Amino acid sequence: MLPKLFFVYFAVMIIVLSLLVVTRKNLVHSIMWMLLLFIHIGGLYLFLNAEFLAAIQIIVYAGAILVLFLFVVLLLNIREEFGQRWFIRSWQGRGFVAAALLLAIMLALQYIVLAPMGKYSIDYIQRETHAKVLGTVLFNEYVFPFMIIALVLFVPMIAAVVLAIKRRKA
Amino acid sequence: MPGTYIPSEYLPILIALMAATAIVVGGLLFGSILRPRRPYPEKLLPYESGNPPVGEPRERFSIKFYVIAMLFVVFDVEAAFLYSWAVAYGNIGLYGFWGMVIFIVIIFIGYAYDWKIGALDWKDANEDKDKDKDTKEG
Amino acid sequence: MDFALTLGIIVIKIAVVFGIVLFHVAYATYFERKIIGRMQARHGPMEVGPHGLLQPFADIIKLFFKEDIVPSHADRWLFYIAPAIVVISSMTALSVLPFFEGFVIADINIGLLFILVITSISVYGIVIAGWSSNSKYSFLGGLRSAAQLISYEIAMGLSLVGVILMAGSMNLSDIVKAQHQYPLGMFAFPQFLGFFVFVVAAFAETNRAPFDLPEAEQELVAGYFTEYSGFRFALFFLGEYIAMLTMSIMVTLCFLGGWTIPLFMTNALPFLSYVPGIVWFLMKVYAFMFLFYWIRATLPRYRYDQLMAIGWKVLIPLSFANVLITAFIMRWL
Amino acid sequence: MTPVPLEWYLMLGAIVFIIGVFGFLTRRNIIMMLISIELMLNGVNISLLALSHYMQDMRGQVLVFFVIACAGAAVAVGLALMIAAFRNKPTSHMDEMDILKG
Amino acid sequence: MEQMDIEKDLQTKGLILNMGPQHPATHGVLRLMLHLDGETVVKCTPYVGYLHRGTEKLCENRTYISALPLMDRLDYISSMANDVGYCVAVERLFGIEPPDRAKYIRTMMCEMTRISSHILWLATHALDMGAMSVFLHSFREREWLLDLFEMITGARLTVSYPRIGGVRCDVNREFLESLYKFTEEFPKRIEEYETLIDQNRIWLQRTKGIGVISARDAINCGLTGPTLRGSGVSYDVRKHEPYDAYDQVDFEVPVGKNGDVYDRYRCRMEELRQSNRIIRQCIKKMPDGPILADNSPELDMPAEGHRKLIPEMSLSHACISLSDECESIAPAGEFYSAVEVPKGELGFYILSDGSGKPYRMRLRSPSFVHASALPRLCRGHMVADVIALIGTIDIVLGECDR
Amino acid sequence: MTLRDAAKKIFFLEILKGLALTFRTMINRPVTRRYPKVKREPFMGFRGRHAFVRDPGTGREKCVACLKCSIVCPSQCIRIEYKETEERRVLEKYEIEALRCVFCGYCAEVCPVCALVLTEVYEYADYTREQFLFDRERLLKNWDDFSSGLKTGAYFNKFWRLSGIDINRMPVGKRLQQSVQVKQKEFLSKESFDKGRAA
Amino acid sequence: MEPTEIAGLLKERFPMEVKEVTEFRGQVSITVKRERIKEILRFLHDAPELSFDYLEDLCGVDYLSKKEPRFEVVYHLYSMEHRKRIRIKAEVSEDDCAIDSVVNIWEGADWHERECFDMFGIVFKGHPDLRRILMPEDWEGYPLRKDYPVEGPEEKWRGFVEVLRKAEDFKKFELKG
Repeated sequence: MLPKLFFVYFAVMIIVLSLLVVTRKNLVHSIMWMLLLFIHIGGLYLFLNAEFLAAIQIIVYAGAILVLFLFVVLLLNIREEFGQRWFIRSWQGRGFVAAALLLAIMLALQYIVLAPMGKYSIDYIQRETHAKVLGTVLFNEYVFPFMIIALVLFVPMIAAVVLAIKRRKA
Repeated sequence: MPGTYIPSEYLPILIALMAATAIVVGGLLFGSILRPRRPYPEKLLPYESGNPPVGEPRERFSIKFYVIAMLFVVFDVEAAFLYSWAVAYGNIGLYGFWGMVIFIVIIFIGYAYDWKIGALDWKDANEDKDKDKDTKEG
Repeated sequence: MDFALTLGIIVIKIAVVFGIVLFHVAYATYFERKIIGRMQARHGPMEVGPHGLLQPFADIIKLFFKEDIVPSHADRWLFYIAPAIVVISSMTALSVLPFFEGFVIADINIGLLFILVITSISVYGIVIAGWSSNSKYSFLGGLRSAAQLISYEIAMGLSLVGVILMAGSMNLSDIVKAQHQYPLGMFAFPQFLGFFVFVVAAFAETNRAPFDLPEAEQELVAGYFTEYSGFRFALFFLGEYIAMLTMSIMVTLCFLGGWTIPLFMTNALPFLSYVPGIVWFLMKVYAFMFLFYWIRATLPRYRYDQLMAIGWKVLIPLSFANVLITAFIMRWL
Repeated sequence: MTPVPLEWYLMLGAIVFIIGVFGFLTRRNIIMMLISIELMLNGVNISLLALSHYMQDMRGQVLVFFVIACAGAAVAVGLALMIAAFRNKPTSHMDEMDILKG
Repeated sequence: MEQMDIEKDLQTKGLILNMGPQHPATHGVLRLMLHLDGETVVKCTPYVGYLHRGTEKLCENRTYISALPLMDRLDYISSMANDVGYCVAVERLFGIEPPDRAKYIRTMMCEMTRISSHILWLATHALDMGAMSVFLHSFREREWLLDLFEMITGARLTVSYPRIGGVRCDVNREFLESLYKFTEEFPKRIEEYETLIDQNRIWLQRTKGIGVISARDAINCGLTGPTLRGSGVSYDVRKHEPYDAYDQVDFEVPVGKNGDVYDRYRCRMEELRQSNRIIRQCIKKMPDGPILADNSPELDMPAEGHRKLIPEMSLSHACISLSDECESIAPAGEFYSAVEVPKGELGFYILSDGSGKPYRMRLRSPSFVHASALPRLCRGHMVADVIALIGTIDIVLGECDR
Repeated sequence: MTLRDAAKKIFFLEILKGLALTFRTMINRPVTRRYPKVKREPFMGFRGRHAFVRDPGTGREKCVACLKCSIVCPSQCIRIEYKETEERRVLEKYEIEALRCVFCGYCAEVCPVCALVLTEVYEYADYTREQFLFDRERLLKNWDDFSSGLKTGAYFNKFWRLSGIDINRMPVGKRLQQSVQVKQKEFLSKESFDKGRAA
Repeated sequence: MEPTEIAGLLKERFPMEVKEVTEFRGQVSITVKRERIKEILRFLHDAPELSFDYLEDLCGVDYLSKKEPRFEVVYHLYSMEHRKRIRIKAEVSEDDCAIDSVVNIWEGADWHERECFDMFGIVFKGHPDLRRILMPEDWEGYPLRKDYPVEGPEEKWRGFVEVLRKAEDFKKFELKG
């Protein structure tokens, strides 16, 4: 019962908060709701026995990416320039598309059948600590993708800085 | 069994969080009973060294802050990898070690580039130069 | 029944820790004023109680009775919650810190990361406080502070990687134990680079001199909390001092051996091992707190660009070097 | 204790994803669109982690880690592009962003 | 062209920040309007006048002596120097030569004022930079000096001590011994201040290369005092147009090289030592004798129409001033006289029409001129440097606004 | 850069020196006074609150209404009304607006009969502006307040008679050694002054 | 070169401009017409044997009913090189109360000229930013003119009235609260 209770709490909060995020007019408010959303998602990760990822979720998502958003909003001082309309004109139609997509996914979910297949049981992860297990897997089996991530991170360091700093030439 | 797991060692944190919230909210409520409330327009004016404020306070600001935040994202992600790497260091083979070294080197190249073009200087020499050029050309 | 007992113990632990910490904060302000006062050939607070010992309570009572002013055109709700974010997050951080052997509210495996989680969240309190006040000084102070915090967060996080490497764990109790087993008893010696970076970053993270730029009163009056008054102002203060305490404890746990003393010292002077761990712990923590005050009384303040330059151009390369050197030595030496 | 079914997690992930899609499709502001993308990624992450947890396999978690890293990079570049565009035309609305045309 | 550039910039991302008059760093009531680009100052406009009291106008309506207490309130932290400057100006106009002892006393007191003013400057300058201990350490010595002032003049700040043609009352041996003790102690204290900031890397980073002004520009802007000498111009009124006993004491005029904040700081620190030296020489060389010139105007010097109020018959003849010929000692003419106050050159341009009051009294206050150089110094620096620059030009708004 | 400089930079020598200084100051005695509790003794002749010297002979003020003080006052804050009788003037009204006063001491200095004095009282804050309009009674009361605090002997104010001036140039009333018989106050001697300062 | 010689040189060079040379206690003042004041000062500044590179002071004087023309602008010049001082007085009449600005020659003249304008109402032609400096921007009258009463104008300045009114408002407010 207890796990379900917690799940329902987190699920409801996550859904409500995500709705708040996409519907707020004030971007700063949106971002603050998003902060709360990320903290809740982190909480949910704890229930999936992924404490390290929960921490990383908050450190990177809430602590870094969201700060970046917040900074850009504050720096550019973006106001919603055009009065009341902060959704596009025909948002109902696109909302319908999204709803249809959701329906499709839900139908598809009915057919999922899965069985535990790995050796990383809860006890094992508890014993070894999640961060260690994840690190071991990551740095023994996925070194190459990891290095590709390095390149992925390399791109914004060059591109974003160049884009942001260099002024438009006459 | 999956799905029944409860991270019980985090329960104290939850309680501490609630206790902290209770302290803050309780303090504020308690204070709201005690404190006076006599606002008038001059008192509510934002501080501007004794002058009525000029212009919009939430003005656009230096792009430097964006660059800092952007670099912060990159380094934070890298730090996240470093933590898991450091914790699992005993179980990691040579591949993992050199992989991380190369990772750091790649990030460092980008970092050195940013340093070189002056993204890390708060007083931006490049920007000024560009400005001069702009005015000359324009 | 078992569950209720556990819960009771947790609640008592939290009550004890929070109570002591709040008391500590009250007296941290007192001792700061007293110590800095003496360093400046002044008396410091003397009037309320003997040697001004009741001064903190007078301050608290005063702040309760102060009017709470919300500037016009401020974003009311954000203005209200900004100090709460700072305080709640910094108080929550206390729950993962072990004070002596076995005494910790929440013994989690990622205790060290949790501290970083907390610091990354408390940035919001500051930047939101600055933005929502609708004042230029607050806005400048908030942005400055946010940029400063995130810059030094990296340095701080990276300087701890060396410790994690040596301890092989992110559990703070385990880190202390690992230090005790280490011949020199403190990671401050082998990790001297990391230690240096962490100390500097700790000063910057807590907005203390010489990095107290966001609240550099000669420039920005009071930085991001210029517009705050009364109890909300007190909350920012509370948050700042708890953060100072947290940082002192982190230094003690990660670099100074926590509640243990180096083995070679107990071997040389056996009676030292009878001193309870909490005494060592508090001695180290308060020595570091004293350093905070001492530095504040002595040094001028950096300029903002210099501060950022130190963070980005000195501390980050240093901490990377520290990580690589540590990893290299651990593997091959 | 009755376990939480995996489907619930997957459903939650799907809903978050769809809310992200909805936001991406309907908001006019570029920053909001980027935020919606983040929402979508989070929805996926929830599903991945849940699957990883239920299947007792670490691959999903490694992937989540990578997704977080990539999300950071993507946002950084996206916002940089927006800032560059903002320089030319101070707006953050998709409708107004027609600089490529001329 | 440049102006247009600023305009263009402001449209995109300018921030106008009011610094002062109610601001911790603007020493009194200076108001600076800063146009910021990020943290960099694009343009800085000072606004003064918040403390304007119309001193020049008031002087025109007071007798020469009654105007003296007004001079105390110009630069209220170095009031002795202002008083001496005023008295020197009036003496030169009247042609009065004060006795030697009075000259030495004045010189000594002026240098005491210079020390107290400079350590106040050091205190606030350091506090502005965040070095708060220097602030209170130097106040310790300042307090000592103010006690000495009080001992002899009866007031700590607004001394009203000099008189036209001398000084108000004599100094006694006790005072001189106390002062000598101070001068023995003081160089050690200077070293203490320097321990805290002089070689400190943060201080060096904050001050070197900030607010550089070349010697030529500094002269052209009319800067004086240590602010000018920091740029390497050796101009000191005490040396070049000596008044009082400055031609009889031995001292050096320290000059800087780069004209930045650090050099001006070094100049002032060196001046502290020189002042200390001058005080010691004064104590040693001080002759005995009268302290007021014989022909100096009485305190109740008449202005028109006032004399007849004094009764001829009364309790005694005590009320009748001895110098009935007061009217004649103010010749018609004009004179510009400058003295070196701690802030720089304080000039008095007095135009006398022969009556008991000055016809026109012009005060050339160094702070006013230095404040006018602020926009030039601030341009292109950061907000934190503006604080350093306000400190380095060492202005007192009482003098600036008059 | 010499080796010495490099060492200085790496080991923060100059900062350590500063830290040593602040630490030294901390363990020394503070130099400040705890003001409202420990009061400071002003020096002789401190120019504080105004008072009329109460003439021990008549029990009244000594003012002869010569108007010199009001003439010489730079801030023109003294107002005097008098009436002429056969042999002398009689003071009707004497007012000092202390809020406008600049405490230059000119009035006490020119007073030919040493009637007016600036006492050494420096704590005269009050709640209303009216309290600072010192009239005759108030001035006499000020003197009583001040002189009751004095210790044995005569009170002598150095601004009543300026040192270094030829005695013949002074008003007759000032040529006499002016002192008022009150309990003599122990003035701060040089030794105690230096002792107080040597911190 | 002695100040009297400088006066002679100036007279030689600008015979029509120099009106009077007086000396009082060793200080020489040269009274000139205002029309070519900028040229005169430029000459004094630039000539190498004079090089009056430092403008010590610039102020106005009002000779109400004592002298015609009514105003004088007084320049005190000092030569850092030769350590000499000279005083130039330019006459300005009341009807056409204007004179050329010398900000181009000495940057330090900027605020002095603004003050002179503020206090006497003398307009400095060519000054980049001629505003009131010590008095409030909307002040009426020129305080240092001799016909301006010491106690100020009858009608109180707007700002002062406003402050008084606000003080009254606050009193009322405190009573209410």
